[in-house]
Amino acid sequence: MIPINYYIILSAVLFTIGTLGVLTRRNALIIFMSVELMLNAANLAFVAFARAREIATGQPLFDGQIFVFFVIAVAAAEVAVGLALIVEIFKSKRSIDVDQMSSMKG
Amino acid sequence: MLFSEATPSGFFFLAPWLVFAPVIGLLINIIFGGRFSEKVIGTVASLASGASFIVSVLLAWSLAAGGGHAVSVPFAEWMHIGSLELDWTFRVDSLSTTMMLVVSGVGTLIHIYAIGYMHEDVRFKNDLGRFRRFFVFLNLFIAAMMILVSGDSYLMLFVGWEGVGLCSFLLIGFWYEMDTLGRPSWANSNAGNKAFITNRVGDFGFLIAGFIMFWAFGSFQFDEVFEAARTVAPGIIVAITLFMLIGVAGKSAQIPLYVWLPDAMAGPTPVSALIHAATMVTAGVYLVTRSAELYMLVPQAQYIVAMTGAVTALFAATIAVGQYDIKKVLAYSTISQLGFMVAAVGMGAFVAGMFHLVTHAFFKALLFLSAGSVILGLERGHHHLAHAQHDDHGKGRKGKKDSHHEDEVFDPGDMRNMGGLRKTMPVTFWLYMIGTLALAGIFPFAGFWSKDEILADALKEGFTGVYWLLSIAAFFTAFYMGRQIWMVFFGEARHEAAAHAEESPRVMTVPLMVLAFLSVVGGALNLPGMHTLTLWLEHTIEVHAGEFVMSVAVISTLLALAAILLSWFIYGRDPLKAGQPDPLKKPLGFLFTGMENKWFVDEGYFAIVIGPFKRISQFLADVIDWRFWHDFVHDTVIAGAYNWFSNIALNRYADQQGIDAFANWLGSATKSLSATMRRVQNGFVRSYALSVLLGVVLIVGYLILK
Amino acid sequence: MNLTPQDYQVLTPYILLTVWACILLLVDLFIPKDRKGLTAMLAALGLALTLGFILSQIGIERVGFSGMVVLDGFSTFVNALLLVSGLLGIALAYGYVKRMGIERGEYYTLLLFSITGMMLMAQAADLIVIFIALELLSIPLYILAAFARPKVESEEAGMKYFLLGAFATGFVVYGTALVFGATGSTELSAIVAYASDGTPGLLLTIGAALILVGFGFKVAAVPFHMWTPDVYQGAPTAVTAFMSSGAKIAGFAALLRVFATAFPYIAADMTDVLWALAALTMIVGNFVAISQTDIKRMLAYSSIAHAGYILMAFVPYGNPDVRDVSIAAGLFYLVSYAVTNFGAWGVVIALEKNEGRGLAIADYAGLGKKYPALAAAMTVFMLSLIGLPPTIGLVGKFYLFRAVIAGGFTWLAIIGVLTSLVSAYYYLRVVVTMYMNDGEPETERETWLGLTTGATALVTVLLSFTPQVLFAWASEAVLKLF
Amino acid sequence: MEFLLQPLTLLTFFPLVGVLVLLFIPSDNKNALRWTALGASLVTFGISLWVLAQFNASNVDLQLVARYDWITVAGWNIQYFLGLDGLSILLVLLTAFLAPISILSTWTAVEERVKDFMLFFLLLEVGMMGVFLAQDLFLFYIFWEFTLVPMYFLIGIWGGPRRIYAAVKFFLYTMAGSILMLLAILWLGIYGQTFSVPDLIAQANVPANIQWWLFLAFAAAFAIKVPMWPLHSWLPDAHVEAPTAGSVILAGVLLKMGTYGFVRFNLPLFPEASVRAAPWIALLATIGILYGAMVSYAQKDVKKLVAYSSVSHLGFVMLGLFAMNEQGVAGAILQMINHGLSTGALFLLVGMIYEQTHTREMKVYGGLWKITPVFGSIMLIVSLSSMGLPGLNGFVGEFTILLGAFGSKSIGTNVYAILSALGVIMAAVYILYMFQKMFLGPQGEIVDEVKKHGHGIRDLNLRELVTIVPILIFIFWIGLYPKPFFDLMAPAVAHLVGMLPIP
Repeated sequence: MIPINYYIILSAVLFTIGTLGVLTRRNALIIFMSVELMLNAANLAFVAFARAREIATGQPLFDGQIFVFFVIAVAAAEVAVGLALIVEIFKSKRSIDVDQMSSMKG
Repeated sequence: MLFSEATPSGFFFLAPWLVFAPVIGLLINIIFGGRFSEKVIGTVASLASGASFIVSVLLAWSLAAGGGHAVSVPFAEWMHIGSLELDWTFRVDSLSTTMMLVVSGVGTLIHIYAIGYMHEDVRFKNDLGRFRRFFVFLNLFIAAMMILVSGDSYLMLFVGWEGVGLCSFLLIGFWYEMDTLGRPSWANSNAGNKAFITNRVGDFGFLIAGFIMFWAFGSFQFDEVFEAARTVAPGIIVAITLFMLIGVAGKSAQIPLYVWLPDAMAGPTPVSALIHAATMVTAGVYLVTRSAELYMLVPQAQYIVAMTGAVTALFAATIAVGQYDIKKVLAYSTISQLGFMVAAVGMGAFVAGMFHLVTHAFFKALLFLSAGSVILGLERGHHHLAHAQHDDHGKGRKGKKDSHHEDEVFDPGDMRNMGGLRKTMPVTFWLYMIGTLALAGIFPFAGFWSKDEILADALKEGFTGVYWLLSIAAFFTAFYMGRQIWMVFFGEARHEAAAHAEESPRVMTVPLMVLAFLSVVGGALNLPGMHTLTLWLEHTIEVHAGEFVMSVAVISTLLALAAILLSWFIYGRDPLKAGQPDPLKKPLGFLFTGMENKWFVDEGYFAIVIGPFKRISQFLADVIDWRFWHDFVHDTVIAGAYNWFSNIALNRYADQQGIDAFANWLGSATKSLSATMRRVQNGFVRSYALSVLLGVVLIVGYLILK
Repeated sequence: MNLTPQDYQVLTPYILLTVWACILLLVDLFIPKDRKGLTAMLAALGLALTLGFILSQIGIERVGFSGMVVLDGFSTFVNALLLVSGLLGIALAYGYVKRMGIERGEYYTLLLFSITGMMLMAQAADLIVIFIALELLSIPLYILAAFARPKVESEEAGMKYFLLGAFATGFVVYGTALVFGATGSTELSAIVAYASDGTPGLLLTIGAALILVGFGFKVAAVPFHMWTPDVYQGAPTAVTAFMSSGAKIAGFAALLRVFATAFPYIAADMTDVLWALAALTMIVGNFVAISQTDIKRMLAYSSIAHAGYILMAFVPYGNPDVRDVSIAAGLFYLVSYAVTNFGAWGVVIALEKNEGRGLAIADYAGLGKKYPALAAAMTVFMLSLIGLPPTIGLVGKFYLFRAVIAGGFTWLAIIGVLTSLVSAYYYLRVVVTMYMNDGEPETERETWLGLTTGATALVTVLLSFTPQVLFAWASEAVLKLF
Repeated sequence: MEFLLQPLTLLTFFPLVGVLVLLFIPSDNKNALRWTALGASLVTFGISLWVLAQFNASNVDLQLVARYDWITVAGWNIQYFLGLDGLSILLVLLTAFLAPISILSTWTAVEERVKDFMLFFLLLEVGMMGVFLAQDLFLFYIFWEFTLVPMYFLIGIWGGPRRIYAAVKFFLYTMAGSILMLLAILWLGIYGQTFSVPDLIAQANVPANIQWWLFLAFAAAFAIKVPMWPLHSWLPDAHVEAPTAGSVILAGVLLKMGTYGFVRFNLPLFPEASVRAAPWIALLATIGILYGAMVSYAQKDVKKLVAYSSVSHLGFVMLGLFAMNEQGVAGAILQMINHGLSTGALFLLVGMIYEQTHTREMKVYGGLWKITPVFGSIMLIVSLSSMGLPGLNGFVGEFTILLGAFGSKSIGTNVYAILSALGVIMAAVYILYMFQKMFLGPQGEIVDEVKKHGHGIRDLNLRELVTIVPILIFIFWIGLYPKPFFDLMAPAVAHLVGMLPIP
């Protein structure tokens, strides 16, 4: 049995990687992937927490898993919209470098 | 209450008409004056003033008939707030009626004189609308002066006090667009301002005295104040009387506030006579007399008042010796004579002071008006001359003549332009002569009696220092008057205008004759042994009959005669020639330069008071208030900080140089993080995300560390 | 799990609107390109029907779907406000999209979908529902922000909003996970039950904080605000107008619901955080607005600043004595801000022309002379945003500051009033430009636009004289929340 | 309907009727607009006289009270509460009196956007009336802030070259103070469970240390409005740039709102704090008197000179208020009126000449009295009133103030009164300086300059006389027979002074 803490630490690491990815990458697509990583870190935490509690209390607990499904589904919807936006941007700018999306500032 | 409560029989109810009469006069002239001729305007004004005189006479008569007990005539409430109860109440007692009679009497004569004088003056200065204005101001002056002398409280007195100051300002600057010689200039209006402001300095003292009075005695009403004064610590009364002295010094032109009076000669001559010789300037003397009961309680204050008067008397007399302008000499003479009066009332010789006030009103008015007559005579001569020349030389040389005129402006008041007027203006000469003798204190003219009483009282009361100062001043008085007579009326004309001078019309000379008559017999008011004035004033103030001291009389007469003789020796024996400097200049050297330049007091004031005030004001206004407070603090620091904060610190800085800026700011504590951030180039979306992350880190960090 | 009709009754308005939107999506296919106004009308009709239904629900309180959604006075109040915002948003967009050449039927359906998300947000009683509602309101807005494609600014706005929005959502989800980990439930009532019998624990606190970050992003609180000016500027103005009110209302509603219901026991910690967020938001928003020259950016920063003011109302949420009053004040302020804000954006739309012209503050010069009514309306809005009489903005601020002071946060109130002063500086510049500079502005005259601006101006003024009706409603809405 | 027919409600809101009528008059019919506005303000003045007739001075309580619950939900207790007492009656009358005069002064001076001008002006009148009549702090605050808006437009649209700067500065500066007051109002409202001023005064239970802070917060708003030194920096800008009518109302009424605030709120609501603050306020007031006078003397622009003179004059008012005895307070209230009349008249007169010459530089003037005798004489009277010549209104106020300050127990020293009395001298210095530079001396260059462009400088016409003569009447009336004015306020002042815990 792997202790719950391991899952949580892994999830935290994944989340941090995702966050840093958003901060450091310039490609919109990769930023988007980093965001997905953050979401999946959360998913991992959900499942781990749910399972840990199930073991602790001895009663089935689906809330965590259910949430994960919702997150996955919503993330998919987000992907659809996000990719469409990226395509549009690429069409007009021939680039998906987010650092070039700076026509507005101040 | 020291006076009877019920309004006694007699004409006391008329008291408010002392003020109403001239006010009605001036209102008529303001409203309808536009359609009146000069004569009508003058008549209305003179009648108004005359009505005031008649009221004064009736009041005096009623008072005498009623046994001389003070009567107060309430008219209206003024300010009633809490414990402060001020009313418009007129006070009729022997002191106030004396003043009323002098003011309205001399005032009416001068009104009449002014009809003639202003006609001429206006003709020369070519502004007919001024005629009406002049008489409005004169009536206003009478009204204010009446309030001053008839008020039943210090505050009502103060109303008149400032009111006459206003009239003085208006009339000094009457020809506000020119100087005394008619050239476009700020000089006359400056003189007006100087008078008003200097007087306000005095009024400041008066006000403070009033405040102390109110909080110490709870009233401004004369009787209540005097009653309460007896129970109050002398320190307070000293403070009151000395602050009041500042007021007196301002109004009655004593050291150190006398400087406005010589400049006040910029006003038309009737004004100089009425306001700046006979009436207004004596208000200070009246005030001290009125406050006799306060002054009597504090000998220290009395001594200071007396010394102020005596020193002023001598100081001004020395300056008078060095003046060339006929009116300036008289102005300094007035200051000097006021010094006599102030010294007298300061010593407690109130009757003597009032006596001298009355006689001085007569002969100084006479002198001023005569001087005015002389000046107009010269103006006429000059006018005549200019016309004659113009006709003689015709067009060809006109241009040259005009330029010549501009170079050398004729000053009709300068005694160096006169000489020999005895022949061209005989009436004026004799009138002037009477005035001079009265002023010099020659027996039996009015001045002799009054001045003598002051000197005698000084000895009697133990003010030896004051006595000697005044005696020397008397010597100087006789000397400068002699000098004036010799320079103006004797010898040969030093200017063509003087040679062509013409005598003044009747309307001017007749009032002068009345004044001359009064100057001769005025002494009868309080002849030794009879003490009419003393007995009269006794009803109001505690006085004692002055004794006639033969030795004093002889000494002062001898001094006066010696002075006149000396002046003949210097100025009369060998009359001044045109262009010749004053014969005293050589023997006296720098002393005479000092006298000529009024001991440089004006310059001193400018250097010590006015200049710094102007500079400080300018500094406060330009540097402190505007450049520092308005421009720098408000516009630069406050408004600038807004914009700077907005532009640099947050917006441009954070949004556009995001990562680097934040990384630098984070510093060494998060070095590794910042290194990572620094490595990546700036990207806007990412810097926004960074901001979000920073928020998260800060919040979570706070929650963990808390 | 058995679903009863009562369960559906809780969500009837939501379902109604969703169905309406779906049908509209189909109907729109048959509406010719030049008649898309009809879609707008139909969308508005849907909103109006829903609004009517919601108003009929006043007074009903019910929990549905096993406690995942609730219907109460609070949700009714917020939903009504959201629907009115939707109506105003359509009215503003009606002429605007036509004029800008972006008149497509999806605009209105997306708007409706977004509103359904917002409504769900107000009714959610479970973190799962909140997450779904958050995404449901956000995703249509991402698209709407980029609706003016291929205009680069619009696309960029959509992209930025999307990326950062997703980033923020990550925090919400992770926060939810932590809360779940700490309590074993996502249901708000269960969370509070867990926390009530012991010390809340760090996990719960951090989870709550991460959720706060997500909502803070939606309502544009500093430091999660940076997307706001760019997105507001780039998005079509009609979208901006809707977004700035609607998203803010929904965000605050959820924040309120979650924190007041689930996290009252960590108030001691969160109060400090909220305090700092509110203060920072007011300061940054107002100060940065000063140097703006573009009216849309200026209003964006103004929107940030007002998020700070509303956040103030949340600071005392842990103090039961003032919580009701303070949250009612917050709701009231939301209304006043929404009304004023729509009006102001209406004026902006009236002046906007193709290719982003007419958006500089300098373009407003001479408006007072040429279009006095429009300028007067704008003045009213500016005054209201500053918080000056005779506008509802003053009343709103008055209530708000009173609540904050009553809660004992005097310094926050002082920061609040001082930043209001700062805000006067830039709002007045608009007024100055309109009345005191000379210029030849041109405006579009559109019926619905004019009506909206006029009506909001009127409401802004009139409501300041009789605010008690609205305030009573807001107070009751809150009373039922707890 | 009962609500609308309350005298004070009518008085406050009647100008709105004018506003409504104005809205329906086309903007190019300028004379109709002017007459309408004038008519509305005259009717308001008439109502104020009607109110005066119903006013009973011997009653120290609020009178003609219009009091209705307004916002009473959820622990709020805000009322629509108007009331009048001896402290405010004169200011109300002054406001109603100056409004038609100001409108008359714009007859030819304002030619552009007449409609807007009149609208804003009437709105301003509503605000000012409300400030003086409101007895509920919330209502008061609404009126207080509302006055900012129309005034801001009056300066900003019809002002001089730097009008925008001046308008914004005026707005921000005044608002800076009032938002602090807002906090204090809220605190009081929470603490006392009511916003009604008389109720709060009756409770009189604010702890001393908190009183101090509340006092300061209220004082911040009022001191800026007054303006007390050193918060006066907005005043010269606002005055110089404002159109004549704006300056008249600004000097005449708006500044009084500050001093009125001190009397109405600071003194009775925070008596202990007021007594504690008295020496400091007196110090600032004295500095203001002297500083204002000196700075005013150094001005070259006549409007600026008058503006700074206001700093000096209002210093007197503050000194009197914080003397906290009957003389001081009554004098201060009267001096508010006096300053409104005198300085208002000065701005009117300066405006009349400015209309012809378009310059405010004093150095180009000179000798005008000769050309315009009537104008010069009236200017002289007004100037003298401003410098406190006995027999005119200024003296009565200044004298009673100084008298009060001299014996004040709350200030504790008479040094301030003595120094302030020096201000009386300085007033003469700057006023005479102004009068001399413009009306005396040789003819200034502006005379020929104007002549080049037309008929030359003319004297006052009938309309201008009608504008100025009513003020002159009051200048003399108050100066010679101030009894009716003191009678109106004396019981209220005595009551107020009696409430203060003076050591």
